Amino acid sequence: MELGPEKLKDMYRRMVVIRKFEEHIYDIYTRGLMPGLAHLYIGEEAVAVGACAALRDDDFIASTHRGHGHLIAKGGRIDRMMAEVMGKVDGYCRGKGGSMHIADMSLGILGANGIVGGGLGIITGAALSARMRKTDQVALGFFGDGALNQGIFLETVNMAAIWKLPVIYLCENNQYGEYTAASKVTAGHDLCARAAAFDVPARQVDGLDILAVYEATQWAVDRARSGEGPSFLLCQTYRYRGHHVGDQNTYRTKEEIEQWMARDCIRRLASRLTAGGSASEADLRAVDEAVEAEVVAAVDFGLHSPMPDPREVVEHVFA
Amino acid sequence: MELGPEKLKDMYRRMVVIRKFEEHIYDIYTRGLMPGLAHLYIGEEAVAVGACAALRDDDFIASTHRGHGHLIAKGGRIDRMMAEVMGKVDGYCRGKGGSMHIADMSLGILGANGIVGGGLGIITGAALSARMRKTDQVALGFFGDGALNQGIFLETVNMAAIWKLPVIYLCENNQYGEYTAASKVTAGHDLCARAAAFDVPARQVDGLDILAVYEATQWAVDRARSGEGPSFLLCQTYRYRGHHVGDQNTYRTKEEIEQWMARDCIRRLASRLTAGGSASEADLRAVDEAVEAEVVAAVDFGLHSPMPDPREVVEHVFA
Amino acid sequence: MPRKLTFAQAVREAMAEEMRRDPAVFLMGEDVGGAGGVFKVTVGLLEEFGPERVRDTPIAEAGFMGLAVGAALTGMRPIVEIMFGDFITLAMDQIVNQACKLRYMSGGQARVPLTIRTTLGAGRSSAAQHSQSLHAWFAHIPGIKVAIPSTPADAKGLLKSAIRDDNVCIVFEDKMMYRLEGDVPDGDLPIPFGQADVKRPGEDVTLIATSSMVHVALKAAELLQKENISAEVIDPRTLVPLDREALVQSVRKTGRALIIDEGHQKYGVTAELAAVIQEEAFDDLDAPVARLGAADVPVPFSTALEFETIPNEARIIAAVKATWGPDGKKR
Amino acid sequence: MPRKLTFAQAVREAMAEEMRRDPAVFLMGEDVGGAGGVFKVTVGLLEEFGPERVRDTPIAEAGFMGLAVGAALTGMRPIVEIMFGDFITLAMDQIVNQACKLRYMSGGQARVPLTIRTTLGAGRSSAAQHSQSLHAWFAHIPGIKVAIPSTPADAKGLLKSAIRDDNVCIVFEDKMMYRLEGDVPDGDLPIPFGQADVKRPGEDVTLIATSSMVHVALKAAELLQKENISAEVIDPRTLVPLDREALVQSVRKTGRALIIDEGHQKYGVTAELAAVIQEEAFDDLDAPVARLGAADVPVPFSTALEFETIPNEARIIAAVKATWGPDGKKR
Ligand SMILES: Cc1ncc(C[n+]2csc(CCOP(=O)(O)OP(=O)(O)O)c2C)c(N)n1
Ligand SMILES: Cc1ncc(C[n+]2csc(CCOP(=O)(O)OP(=O)(O)O)c2C)c(N)n1
Ligand SMILES: [Mg+2]
Ligand SMILES: [Mg+2]
Repeated sequence: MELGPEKLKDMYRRMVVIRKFEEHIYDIYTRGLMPGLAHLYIGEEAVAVGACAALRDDDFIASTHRGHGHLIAKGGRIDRMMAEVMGKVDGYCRGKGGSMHIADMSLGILGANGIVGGGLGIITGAALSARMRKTDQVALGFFGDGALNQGIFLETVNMAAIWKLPVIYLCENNQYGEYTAASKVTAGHDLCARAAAFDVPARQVDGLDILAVYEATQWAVDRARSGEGPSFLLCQTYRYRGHHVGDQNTYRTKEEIEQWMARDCIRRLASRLTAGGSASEADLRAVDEAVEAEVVAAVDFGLHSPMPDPREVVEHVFA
Repeated sequence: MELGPEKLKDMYRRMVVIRKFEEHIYDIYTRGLMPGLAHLYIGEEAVAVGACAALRDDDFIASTHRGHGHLIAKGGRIDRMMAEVMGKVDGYCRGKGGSMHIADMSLGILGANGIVGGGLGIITGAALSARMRKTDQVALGFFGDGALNQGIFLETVNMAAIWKLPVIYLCENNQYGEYTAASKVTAGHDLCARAAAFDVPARQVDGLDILAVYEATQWAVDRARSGEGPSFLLCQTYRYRGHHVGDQNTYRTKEEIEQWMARDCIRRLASRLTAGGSASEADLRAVDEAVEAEVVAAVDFGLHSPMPDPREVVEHVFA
Repeated sequence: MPRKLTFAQAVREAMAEEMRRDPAVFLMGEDVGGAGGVFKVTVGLLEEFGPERVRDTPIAEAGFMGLAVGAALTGMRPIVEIMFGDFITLAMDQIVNQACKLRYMSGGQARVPLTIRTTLGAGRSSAAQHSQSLHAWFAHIPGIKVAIPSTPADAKGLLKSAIRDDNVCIVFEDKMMYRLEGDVPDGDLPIPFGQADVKRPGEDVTLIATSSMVHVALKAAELLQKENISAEVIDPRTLVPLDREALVQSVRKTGRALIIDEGHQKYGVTAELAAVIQEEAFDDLDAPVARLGAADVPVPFSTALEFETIPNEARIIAAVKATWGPDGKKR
Repeated sequence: MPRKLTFAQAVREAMAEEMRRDPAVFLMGEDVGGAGGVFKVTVGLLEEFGPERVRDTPIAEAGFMGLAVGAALTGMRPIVEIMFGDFITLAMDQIVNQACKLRYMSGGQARVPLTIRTTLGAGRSSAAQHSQSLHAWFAHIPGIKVAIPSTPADAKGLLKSAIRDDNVCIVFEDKMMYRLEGDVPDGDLPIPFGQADVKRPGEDVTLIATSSMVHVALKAAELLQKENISAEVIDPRTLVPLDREALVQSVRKTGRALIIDEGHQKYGVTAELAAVIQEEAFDDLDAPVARLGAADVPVPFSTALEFETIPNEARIIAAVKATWGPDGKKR
């Protein structure tokens, strides 16, 4: 599917929502308004938005501890996300989940996840379910380079392959797992080979190029929807910030960070939009400002939402 | 290393010990003299013996639920093995382990294992230990095609690769995991790719050809001993009998079984020995007879060994 | 009209009936299809329901449990068989961190109608990695219901309830009981979780027993009767939810209790039941609550050793008598 | 001369001293090297001992636990760090089926000198997958010793014993205590497993508390003192082996006991300790043994909810008073 200018502008907008959402997370976190851990997605926006642009509303995603971007890309409401990360009752999970567990079952968002690789079983099972329920839904699992070293990757990809399940494994290789370089703990010069070994078609993608991500995902979605089975996408990307807010970032050089930032995925799409005449600088500035207002309103929504009633602690253990 | 006629005859002898040991296991099992489960190795002898022929006494192996062959190949005493499978006090484990848990730490036999894939961590750790203790010991792990689908395979091979550990992963592809054909549950047209994805050199081997197994293992041992890291061997083989004694074998055709049996690994080495003039038919018959007597003696040893004192039940929980 | 069924047949009937009733129900596990399961529990299901709904998996316990969680989240009602209870150690993250917590973490959005069937129990000379009874672990974790049936009828009724439940349920089947026969009532009769069952009424002492230990307790009760000790045998049937009231009431009546379970004794099921009873029936207790779990050793292979680890009639009788003290008097 | 150390420093000192003493001791885990651990417990060890002995692993809990088992079997003495206790669910097969059973299954041939360090405890708004206290699971399994220190001194002494032990030992560190300061004696002083410690003597009631709950119990004891209730606070320090005698003796003296532990209450540590005490001190008990575990719900994220799940001073005081009955009299 060709992307028209409206779709491209919408994709630009979503990336900006993620970026600004995360900047505000940083802000509220450092101001002590958000407890727990905050894993920022800043720098990786093109992956989530490019991938979700190829999905339908009724398709499924599974996300990670670094999940805000995926959720927003799939249509999550940022006000309820903000309330959730603050532990408020209007949050997606009534304050029970926090940043690492936001889900919106109505949007096919099967949850962020606190376990590295924790989404792989879930998303493969959702694909199995789509098949058994005879829908043409597709399931896309986001996971990091770190999860490539968890055994569950082998087990789920193997089952997806033998059963030709409509699932897309999207690895966000942001080059680090916590404070350790992926290259230090991840064997093999070609990580796509880890999927190809199961005869699962695999593509490496420039994760800073949202159109490349979109096209690769569209290819994988087409395969899945038409019954051809699973695919694997290895998106090369980078997180600008630390592993979580508070990380001192001592394991990376300033130069390395700057090199990646120089290729910023949002600016890249902006240039394309302006160069191609789809939008003017002013148009984009207007988008940025509108988004900023929206995110500020979301923060406000969160701040004003009440805490859950302590008696809710015993609710929702069982259905 | 070239194999001289004496070594070849010793390898022949060991294969025969395994074959006859297992036939007697079948016999004592069906006569009710051995409780629990008996997983016979008959048909696969060339793999264990060929591989262990390339190992030193102080090298390590880890084995599986189908472990008798590996243990005998590495030098295990068949009398103590027989006593063990009967639950007797002179068994390797004083009757505590049984067929699935025989170990001889003094021979570097780190144990059979009741968990599919259970030996993979152990053997990789033994390789790590060899490295850290600055010995040149090598560690070889046997495992089935079924274990290829367990996540622990990915995790351990990855670590062996990044740390260049002296370990050999030897997969015995006997075409089935219990009653299910490997081809039905194992994705990928080339299973060697599962190791190659980690840049671990991999070779497919005719597991019925003991010399091929020996040579491939020697190649892997040389790599390991000289610090070049792990290797993967995929040995194609076949178990003649059911998954365990009592299995009705309904999931395989008679033709398939006969085709594999026609290429019997013991007869193959026998022909080579006689054709090459290293041994006469009579020599081999003498070996067979001597082995038969030895195995009968082992059965006797087991039968005459006493049961452990019930008070031993609380011993050996802790050192 | 009750029919005589084996435990295995009863379990199979429960699955077959639920699969007929609801197309969302399906079964997955190792060799559950063509082979009918290593314990022959699932024989015939593949033929009736086909390979999509009776799914042979690779040997990948974590992986297929994970798939089941995802399928349950999205409209299916999987039954997962873990062949030997020992292998569930490979799927603990999927069960405990994912399945049991998703509903709570999502603030009630998620529903995980997942049923896990697995085995417990020693006695088959299967040694330490094929004989464990790990049910206490699951009873400890919020978000999962735990059934531990002792008869074919209970096995069928409880499994039907589990499959219909919108929550994660685990059912432990003692592999030594699969051939045990018992009356199973006709008809669609799920047994609600949280209802203990008095398997034998009595007056002098309460034997609370689970799974196959119920039968050992019943035999011990008969022997005790010969010595004029009348033992009531109660089977909680589910550990979560636990029918505290039924257990406590019985002990209030008898004044004495012995708990028998095949999990290891220390930090196991017997501890919780003993703690509950002494909490709630303290004033009526004539002796401390006694307990008998499996020995705190790995299960040994040799028949000379294995049975030393499992509670038996003699030990039950001795433990009951000990509640009267050495002189046979009230302590 | 005792020095003031934080809990984290004490743990680090124990590892550093043992690594200096014995070249077979080494540490592996995620980010334990360059980063010094996510809780900064291992800072400086990489610099002193190098990357072979302070080994950053891939994110592969089952895998590196498996490697540690193999290394322990063949002459090394690994210390494995599992960052959050919740992640140990991924390594249960390696620990429970392999490490804990190899010695027994091999009839005493194998030796597995493996030390596992991991965390427990809620209170950091880390939600349900980063807050569990799963120590009861391990205490249930034969073949593993379980320590659960409450002070920097105990943490150091117990960890040193664990590392020197020829068996599998697991040490649970409450992540909320890493910055807690306390006196730690100089010198090489391993604390033997199986010795409870009276953290505060008292006469009227025994509070048995574990890990960080010891400090909550001590605060509650102070408040109770103001109401003229003298509480003895005992810390078992190790769950396996358990110093039954020390616990029972205290309760014999006071006649009342409350167990406090941060694992879930049902089928947890409090159950075993309550069962043991009522078994052995039955005749001296003036009230049922009371217990206070974490609420039987997954740990929620919101600060408005999370602290509702953890035992606190007010609940301890209420539970203690309840042992006297509503009228303040002996029940
Ligand atoms: C099973 C498990 N082990 C360890 C952790 C701790 N942890 C949280 S994030 C993380 C790194 C993950 O790296 P990656 O998968 O590359 O994702 P990224 O953070 O880079 O997005 C680790 C080790 C965890 N959450 N789960
Ligand atoms: C973790 C685990 N899952 C399941 C089993 C049950 N089981 C025992 S042997 C076996 C098949 C193993 O197949 P393979 O690895 O190919 O070895 P083979 O029996 O063919 O030698 C299975 C599923 C087990 N022992 N461990
Ligand atoms: Mg990463
Ligand atoms: Mg096989």
